[in-house]
Amino acid sequence: MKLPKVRELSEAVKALLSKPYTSKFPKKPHQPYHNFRGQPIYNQEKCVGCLACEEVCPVEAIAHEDQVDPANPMRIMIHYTDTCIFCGSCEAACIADNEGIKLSTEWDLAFFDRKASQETIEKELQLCEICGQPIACKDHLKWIAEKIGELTYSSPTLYLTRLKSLGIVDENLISASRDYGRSDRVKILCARCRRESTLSTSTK
Amino acid sequence: MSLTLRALLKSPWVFHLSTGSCNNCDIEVLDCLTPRFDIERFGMLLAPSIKHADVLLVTGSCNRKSAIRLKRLYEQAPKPCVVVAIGECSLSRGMFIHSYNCPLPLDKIIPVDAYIPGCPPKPEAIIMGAVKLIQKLKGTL
Amino acid sequence: MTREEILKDLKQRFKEDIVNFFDKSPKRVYMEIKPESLVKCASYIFKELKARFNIASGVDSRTAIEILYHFSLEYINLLVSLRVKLNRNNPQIDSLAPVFKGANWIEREIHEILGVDFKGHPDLRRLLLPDEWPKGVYPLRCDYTEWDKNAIRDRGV
Amino acid sequence: MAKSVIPIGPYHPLQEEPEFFTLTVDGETVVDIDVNIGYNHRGIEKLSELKTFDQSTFVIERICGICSTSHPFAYTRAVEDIIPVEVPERAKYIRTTIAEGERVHSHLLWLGLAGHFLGYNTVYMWVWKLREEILDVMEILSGNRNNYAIFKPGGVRRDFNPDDIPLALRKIDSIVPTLNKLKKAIIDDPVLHARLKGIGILTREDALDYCALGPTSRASGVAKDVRKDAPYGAYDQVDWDMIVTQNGDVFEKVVVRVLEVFESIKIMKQCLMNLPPGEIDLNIKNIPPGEGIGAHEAPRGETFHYVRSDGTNRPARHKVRAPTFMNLPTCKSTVIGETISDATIILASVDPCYCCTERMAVRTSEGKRIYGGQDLIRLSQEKTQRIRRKMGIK
Repeated sequence: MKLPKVRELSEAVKALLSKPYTSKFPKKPHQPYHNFRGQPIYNQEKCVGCLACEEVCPVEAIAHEDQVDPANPMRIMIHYTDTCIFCGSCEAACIADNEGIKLSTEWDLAFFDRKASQETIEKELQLCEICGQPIACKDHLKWIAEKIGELTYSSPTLYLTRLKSLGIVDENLISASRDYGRSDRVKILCARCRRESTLSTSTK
Repeated sequence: MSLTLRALLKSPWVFHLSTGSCNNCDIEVLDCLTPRFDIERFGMLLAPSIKHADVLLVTGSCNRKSAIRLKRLYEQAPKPCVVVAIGECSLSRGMFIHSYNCPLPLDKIIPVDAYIPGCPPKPEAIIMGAVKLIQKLKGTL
Repeated sequence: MTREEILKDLKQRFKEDIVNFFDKSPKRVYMEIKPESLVKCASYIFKELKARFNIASGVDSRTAIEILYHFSLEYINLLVSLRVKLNRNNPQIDSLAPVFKGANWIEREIHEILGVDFKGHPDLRRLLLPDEWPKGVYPLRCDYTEWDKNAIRDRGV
Repeated sequence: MAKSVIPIGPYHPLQEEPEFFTLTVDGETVVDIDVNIGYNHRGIEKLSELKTFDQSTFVIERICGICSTSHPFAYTRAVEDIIPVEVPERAKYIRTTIAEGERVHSHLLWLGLAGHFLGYNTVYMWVWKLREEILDVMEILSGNRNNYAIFKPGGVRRDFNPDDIPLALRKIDSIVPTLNKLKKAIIDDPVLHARLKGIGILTREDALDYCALGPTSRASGVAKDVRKDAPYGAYDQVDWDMIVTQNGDVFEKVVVRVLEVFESIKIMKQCLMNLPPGEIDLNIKNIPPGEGIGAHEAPRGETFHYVRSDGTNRPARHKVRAPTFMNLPTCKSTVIGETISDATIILASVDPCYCCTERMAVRTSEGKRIYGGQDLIRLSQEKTQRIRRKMGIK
């Protein structure tokens, strides 16, 4: 019976002499460990708008919205803070060297309005020159063109995008409206219009 | 600001309710009570009953069985009662958005004042969320 | 007993009851049996072979409702799964709960999520689903559709 | 005396998962118990069928926060059993380290709560303070305190950074002396002996009959542990012992858990120090049709997953069996015959996700008494006080 008493007493003395264990948290800011998984943040420069992150996200926390206004086509990438589980799947799946979307160590995320709990970036969208539907983000087409190198020149969609980005073809070049002929093939087209224009050379 | 609200903010007692969560958020709330974080420093106390509490902390994805009880608890709570949603499940149901047993998000069942995202949020994030909420109610944020 | 002896013994003893015997890997054996001989086989494996009942899992495979009873024999590191196939329109099988208590809850669960009727179960009440859940709707069947008109299936803002 | 019914639950001030117990009592003795669950039912088995094999790992990680590696571990093993493949060595070690870290913090968490139930709030605070260090280790290694998001069919998602390992080891070492002290304090505390020995006995026969698992059954002399019986991960390459005791009462369950913490720390340290180099992921592209079964010894017992694939990228059926599912029904044989003040700790001793209520009513033959929420715990704490007084300890 004596021994436990001595043990407890010695603990009490030790506790009396040592500094308090409790953190000074709100006064002293908290810094998480460097590989803490916090809020994922888009990188406007690196992101190519390929939607790989949306595809792999297990909780549908990433969405996109395409604005097919011909004057200013934009793809808005949305990340919902109120749904994200900070798993890092998006970062692992990102095709832009895992840098298009990256987990930060941001942990202080409390908010009061769920409508505002989202982060967005805008990426320029490439529309099909015939049907006006979105093909992909311009940066994505450039990324593909760079990846496949000289094979780019097998696809007008890709090489036109590439040449435009290099400034060889005028950025503001507006192709003639649909002529149902061979010239349709040398345009930036979506997969469907490409197939149609290839299969039907005759005028409709 | 009403007198009751001012009194409430001096020492908010919290009641914690799990509505079908995975336990992590609950444990992080409990963690706030333990030596490292010790939220009793700020006058916060975990109340044993909703009738003694000023703040209702809700975790979890509000499944059918607990949603009924959640509503009943909110009705029993003395007003003003501040509701804080902790964790992705109670914010938007996160993972369980298509689950047959979780039909509604929390803020469609009872009004929610603050949201603390995280899966689970760090105890620091919970404390920070509480601090922000108090500042907001005081009108300084 | 070694693994071979046990498997031989099982094949011999339940010659009439076994529909299909699949020796998947050194650690896994699947044995499809007739539904009416389930209690006989399961009690032999549990009581005589001293297996541990892991769990039963019900699967709706569109053509039939399958129930797999997993037993593990730790001393030879083998997992025996008894498979029974039941008629999808009126799934019925004898309960294992009177034989060993471990089967009680899982049969209640399978009863409510797949609609299998366990004959002779002592207490076939609801286990997981709420009381307002409609009768005859089984969430794990493959033809389950949303019944609640009020449910919100987007973020709800 | 008339029998009366005490509803416990579903919500309890100390929180944890909601569960609803109905105790039927005769005076002070419990004569029957019924458990009503489903307050946490989220339809995960159905959800898992809507996600791809890779995404499912995250769904099942959220089955239980305290077992947030056990379920992915069992699930990934089930998927690997379908193909079948062996994961790379380094991935095995990483998985084992994370799984054992989780066991340490889970057992410590339980120990703290048990201390609270018995009126030993010092134990509660001490143990949770130690637990913080382990959670820090997990944050250093995996990036979050819970929900590690590290498992993946065919390997692990992220590697340990070699620079972080010394810090993690230092943190693990720092809790061992305190833990040792705590072990001694618990194992030779006379009050705990008087309070816990001989109550809530789960006999070996009952443990087998109910198919009880994990520490609940190991305390009853059933020497079954998936990690030893069918070794996986790095468990056959590190040195550790299975803890088995014979009596099956609550005290033995405490002892088993406390000793297991030391074994887990031993495994963690060995894994971190002998981390083999190499690949961490097999990059599995597609999963053939078939069936797979995976098991993992979670802190509470064996977790069991059955996955069926039909050749698409989603599971056709995914059955999850959590250990509490088998352990909780054992309360029928342990609680019956004990007094209500012991019921709390006995129900807690299987480490379920145990819960109490806002209000409970004890109806005795004299009439009706209504107890407030914490009274069940208070009853339990008062009994400890009585025993202390009887033994002359203030």
